[in-house]
Amino acid sequence: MEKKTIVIGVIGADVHAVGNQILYYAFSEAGFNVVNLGVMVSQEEYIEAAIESNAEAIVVSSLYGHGELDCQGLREKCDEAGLEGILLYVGGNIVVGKQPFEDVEKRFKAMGFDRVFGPGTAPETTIDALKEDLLGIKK
Amino acid sequence: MEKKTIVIGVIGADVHAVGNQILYYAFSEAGFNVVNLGVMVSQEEYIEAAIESNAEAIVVSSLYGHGELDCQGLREKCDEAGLEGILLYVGGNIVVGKQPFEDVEKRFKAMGFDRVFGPGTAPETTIDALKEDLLGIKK
Amino acid sequence: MELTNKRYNDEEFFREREEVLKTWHTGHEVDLSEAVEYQRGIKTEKRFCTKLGKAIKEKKTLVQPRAGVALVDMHVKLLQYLENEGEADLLPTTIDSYTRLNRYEDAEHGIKESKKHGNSMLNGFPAVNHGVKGCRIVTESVKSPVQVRHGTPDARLLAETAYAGGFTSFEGGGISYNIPYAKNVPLVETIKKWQYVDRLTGYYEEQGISLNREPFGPLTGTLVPPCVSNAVGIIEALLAAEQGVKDITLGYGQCGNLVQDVAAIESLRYMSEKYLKRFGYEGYILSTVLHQWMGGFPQDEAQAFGVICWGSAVAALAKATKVIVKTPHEAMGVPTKEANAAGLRATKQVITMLADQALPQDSVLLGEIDLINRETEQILERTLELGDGDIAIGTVRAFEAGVIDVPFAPSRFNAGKMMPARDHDGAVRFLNVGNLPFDDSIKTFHKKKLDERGKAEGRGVNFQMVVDDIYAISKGRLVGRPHK
Amino acid sequence: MELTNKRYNDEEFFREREEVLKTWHTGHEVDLSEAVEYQRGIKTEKRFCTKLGKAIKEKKTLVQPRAGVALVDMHVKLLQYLENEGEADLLPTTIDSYTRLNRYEDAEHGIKESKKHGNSMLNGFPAVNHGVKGCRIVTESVKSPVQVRHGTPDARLLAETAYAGGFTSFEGGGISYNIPYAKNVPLVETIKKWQYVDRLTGYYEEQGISLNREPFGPLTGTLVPPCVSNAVGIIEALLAAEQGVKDITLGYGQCGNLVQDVAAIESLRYMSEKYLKRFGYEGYILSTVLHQWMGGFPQDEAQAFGVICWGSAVAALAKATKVIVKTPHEAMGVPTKEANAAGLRATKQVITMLADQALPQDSVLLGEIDLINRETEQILERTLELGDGDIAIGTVRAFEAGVIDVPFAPSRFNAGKMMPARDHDGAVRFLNVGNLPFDDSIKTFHKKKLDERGKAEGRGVNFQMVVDDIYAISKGRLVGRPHK
Ligand code: B12
Ligand code: B12
Repeated sequence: MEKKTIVIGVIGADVHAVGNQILYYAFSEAGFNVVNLGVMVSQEEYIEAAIESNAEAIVVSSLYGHGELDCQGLREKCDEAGLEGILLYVGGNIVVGKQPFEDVEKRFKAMGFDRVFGPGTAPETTIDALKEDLLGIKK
Repeated sequence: MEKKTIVIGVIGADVHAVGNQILYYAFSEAGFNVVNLGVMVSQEEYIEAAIESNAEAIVVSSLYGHGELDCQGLREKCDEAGLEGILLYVGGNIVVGKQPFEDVEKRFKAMGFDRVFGPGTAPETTIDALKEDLLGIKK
Repeated sequence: MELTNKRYNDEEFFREREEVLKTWHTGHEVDLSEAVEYQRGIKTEKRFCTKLGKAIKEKKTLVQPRAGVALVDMHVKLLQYLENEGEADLLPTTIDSYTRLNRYEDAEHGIKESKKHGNSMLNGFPAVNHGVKGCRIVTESVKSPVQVRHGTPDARLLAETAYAGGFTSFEGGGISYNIPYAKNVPLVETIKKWQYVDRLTGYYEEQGISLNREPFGPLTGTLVPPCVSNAVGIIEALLAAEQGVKDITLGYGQCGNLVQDVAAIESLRYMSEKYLKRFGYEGYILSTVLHQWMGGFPQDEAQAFGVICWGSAVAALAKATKVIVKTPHEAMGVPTKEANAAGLRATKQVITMLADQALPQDSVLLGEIDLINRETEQILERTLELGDGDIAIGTVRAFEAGVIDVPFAPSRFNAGKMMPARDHDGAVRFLNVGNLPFDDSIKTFHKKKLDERGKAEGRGVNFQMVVDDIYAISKGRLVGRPHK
Repeated sequence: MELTNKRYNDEEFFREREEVLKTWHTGHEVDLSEAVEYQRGIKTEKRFCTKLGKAIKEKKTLVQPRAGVALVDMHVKLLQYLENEGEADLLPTTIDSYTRLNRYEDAEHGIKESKKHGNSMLNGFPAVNHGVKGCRIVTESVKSPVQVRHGTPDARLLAETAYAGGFTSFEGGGISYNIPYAKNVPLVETIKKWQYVDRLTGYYEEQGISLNREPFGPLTGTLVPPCVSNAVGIIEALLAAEQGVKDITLGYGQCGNLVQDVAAIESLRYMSEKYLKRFGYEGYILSTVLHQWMGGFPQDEAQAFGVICWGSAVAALAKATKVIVKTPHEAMGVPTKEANAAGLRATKQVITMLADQALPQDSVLLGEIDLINRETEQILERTLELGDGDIAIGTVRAFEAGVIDVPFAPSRFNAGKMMPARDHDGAVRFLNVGNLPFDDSIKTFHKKKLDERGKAEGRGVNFQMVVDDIYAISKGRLVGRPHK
């Protein structure tokens, strides 16, 4: 398998570090080249890292509830930076409170995310999605 | 306070004895003359006891869920036996399952019960009701 | 009626069988040799004994709900739901109260009413009315072993129907399904009728079909001191063993004090082995079950979860082989399947979180175990004495004399002279030992314990304490403290 | 920046105050002498210190939720609900993440969005933005004491606002609100800023207004070994005491193994007393708090109740002064008020059921206490050594050296060389001690414990174990066993 590069990190003022460390471990084990920006990542940092590393996907985590505020405009900024069409995933606890997932998904898709994942999504699920979207491998 | 006589017991095939023993203790302490028929009491036994003791109220307990089947026709049998107008209370877990109390109350009132009580009613509540209905003492 | 603790005479047994099978029309569906072959066809992983045996080896605690509704299809759906959504390891079929009293006509009426109303008007599954065919539909529709749970003084036809219907475990016993469940039935009668059930179980065992039997541990579920329920459980184990039963689960209803509860299960394990050995029984498998709090529950569902989870923790820390699970609807009525599954999942979470832990065996725990051992032994020895060495006869006389005495029991064959109450730490002690045959050191111990509480609460040691204790859990406490 | 563990110079403090109050426009609402008088007017039963003091005396465990929403009226309703429907003994005001980073502009945006959407778009209450007036509305609307809970590296303005706003307790510390809550903030900076908060608290104390301070015990909430969080708590207690704080609550996040958890609380009580005495502090009141499981929760609400209730049981058996309560929504998001109250009621049920019980003090428990005592002592002694006797300086150097090391911390000022994992019984041990300054006997003990587990699981002792442990509770277990 050719090594695809992805950028991961936890957006905004969010410091939830555990899931991020596990995703780094799991994505690397799964054969991706992972650029891990850790926690408290700004939109600009994701974009810079993606350009620098020639990444094909940005995997945004948001756990602390401000995901909706933090993610606004990321797609537009990517476009402006020349990252048109780059794969954008978001997952974690991306909104405040327990909300029906369909509504949440709709709102984040409208913001330009290609895939949106609910609370507690297993790394395997994300890996399968990445393999499908980046390598065309359907499970 | 003049000593009013009441008949208590657990109806049908019901053997829940604990609440009955407590009610006996509480009603007696509250100054009633209590005829306690214990558990597994048939409609006929209540009526016999009420006639014999000259009781002014029959307090029916049902815990095990068959209350609705067991209580059908008690008012009519009382009337036939010459106990017209005798006070009839029912309480405990009188139907199968957790049901909206208003519906349950309606059904048991339609069967001729003067007062219907939901799960976990405290003895004090019943005592207050008895005092009101038998002695005209309103709290 | 003549009673001894002797294996049923075969001839007598089969003669009686014929009568039993005639007591309701579905009896004719039971064909013993066909039933044995049917049971032989049940896969080993669907048998109670296999699953319990595996759990004992792995020191795991299995979870089992209570559940039963009036109609076969409803009941199947319920069990499947509990298996899939509730992750139940073992399934129940709780029998309705009419069947428990052999009032099959009333049960039939309940079935009709249930069909009419489209929901269950009975508080359980009327297995005899549904007959062998109905039972087989139930047991074949699920992946887990299924047990009949009830409260039936005369359960002979029910047992015949259940075993032929594919159930691999049967709860109850001549004492434990009489004293808490009946008012007017003599003990001598129920012990005899349960010897029949045990003999039937033994018969299957001899054909190579192991069926599990489980005396009902919690009795009235209300402040029952461990030695009392343990003594009853051990007696029923001895009675069952004599009839050839080989797979026995002994039960205990959580009292609420952690150390006492773990001690009670430990003592139950130890004393039952001791007595079975002493009377020469061999080749049996003993398991234990803890019943989550069997007394009055709080009405609030969140609080009920609190009670459920604490019971689960105790079961895990005591390493009981299984735990019988309550639901957040307990105080209100027969639970919905969703509430039942929620109780199971909460329980499973606690059980598996604590799977690798046990209460450390320290001196406080060992002291409590020793106390329960001695109390139980004194009850059992006096019972044997009263029966001139025969435990069946002794039991009848012991109940007459109040040597065994179950608190708050509805039965008039129970003396009702003993009165329990909690001590300052919440352990169930004796406020009044009645005629329980304890030595002075034990009597003094209990008196001291209750005096301590009385002093701490600044009130006398009397029945008001007991009343407060009965309400306590439903009001959010364990010990019923005086109102301020 | 120059750091020592010395009482703030008054002049410096008041000079710094002026700067602090200017960092957001609501700062001008804070008038210290008016605030002191305002605090003096708060009834004693509404003060944290009084209620905690009473609980210590009565050996009771109080329950406290976490809760905070964006707008004042919403937040008042929320707290009133938790007080009435949840029976909370102590109330929180959880601060939103923008405020925690002093991003008051972002918080303002969040307030506007929340007003627009009609529901909270912030994950907490932006106390600084609402200012003293907003805070007073909150603290005056409820009957119970209210505490500010947050995670703010620079909490000076927040503390000023909170105390003037009528809060009687303030969570956090220079280490515990940095290492788990920040990425790029030097420890030397946060310790200094929290000395300010402590000095402010000490100032009130000198005016006769006792305010409670609570270091954040659980840190990252994920497999933090007791000695690590206890050492941090004790250091923050020493730092606070030096600034004149007299009412301190030390915290611990439940790890999951009963004996270890009870031992951790016992050790925390013992060691903190010991060190405070050693450095000559007097007249303080120490209380303890157990946080229910702080790591990943199961999504299912019934299972979440299982986790919540087990945490409650541990708090009660450890006789913690209070317990911080999780909710059945934990894995999903900020809870509704109903879910929050349900968590509280379940907790209260367990706490009051177990109020009269404690884990017996046996050799297993005493051994675990002794282990934690020794580990904590070795960390603290090396820290003092590194600081040439000054705990503040020592702490900065200890973190640099990995002598204190918090697992899974986001901060780059944390070494991250130590790796914890559970042993076979679920106690948190060291898979890799990193640079923690343990003697050989301790190192050998941990290695042995993990080897035991590895052997039982038939696999090597490595990071996969840790990954499995992190997921375990959310998957229904405590120890992350290998998949079959
Ligand atoms: C202990 C108990 C038992 C013990 C009873 C021992 C005994 N012989 O007494 C045992 C284990 C034997 C038992 C058996 C059964 N039980 Co049961 N039992 C309980 C339990 C847990 C507590 C009852 C109790 O003692 N409470 C304490 C006393 C003080 O309270 P109380 O009984 O409610 O009585 C008070 C009030 O209700 C009120 N009250 C009572 N009568 C009246 C009348 C009036 C007019 C008024 C105003 C008030 C009033 O005052 C009393 C004193 O405060 C309840 C559930 C609960 N409440 O938590 C289930 C419960 C009553 N049992 C139930 C059932 C179904 C059964 C069984 C059929 C089998 C089963 N599924 O396990 C059998 C029935 C046997 C039979 N034929 O009756 C159901 C009933 C379901 C329903 N109505 O929908 C309940 C609600 C549990 C449940 N949720 O499934 N049970
Ligand atoms: C541990 C924890 C903390 C620790 C974090 C320590 C640290 N620095 O890492 C501490 C105590 C410091 C903390 C603080 C806070 N927390 Co917190 N925290 C948790 C908790 C309990 C567990 C998180 C965790 O580590 N899980 C284990 C890891 C392995 O799982 P994970 O993080 O969910 O990540 C996995 C998946 O989500 C997924 N995933 C993650 N990202 C992505 C991205 C994609 C594309 C995909 C497909 C999948 C995916 O894969 C990961 C690996 O399996 C959760 C609740 C829960 N989940 O049970 C709350 C939770 C996330 N916290 C919450 C909040 C609000 C906070 C605070 C604001 C304060 C508070 N109320 O206590 C602060 C925020 C501080 C900040 N600025 O970020 C909320 C968020 C609410 C919401 N979204 O509505 C939660 C949900 C709790 C709750 N119900 O209130 N927290």
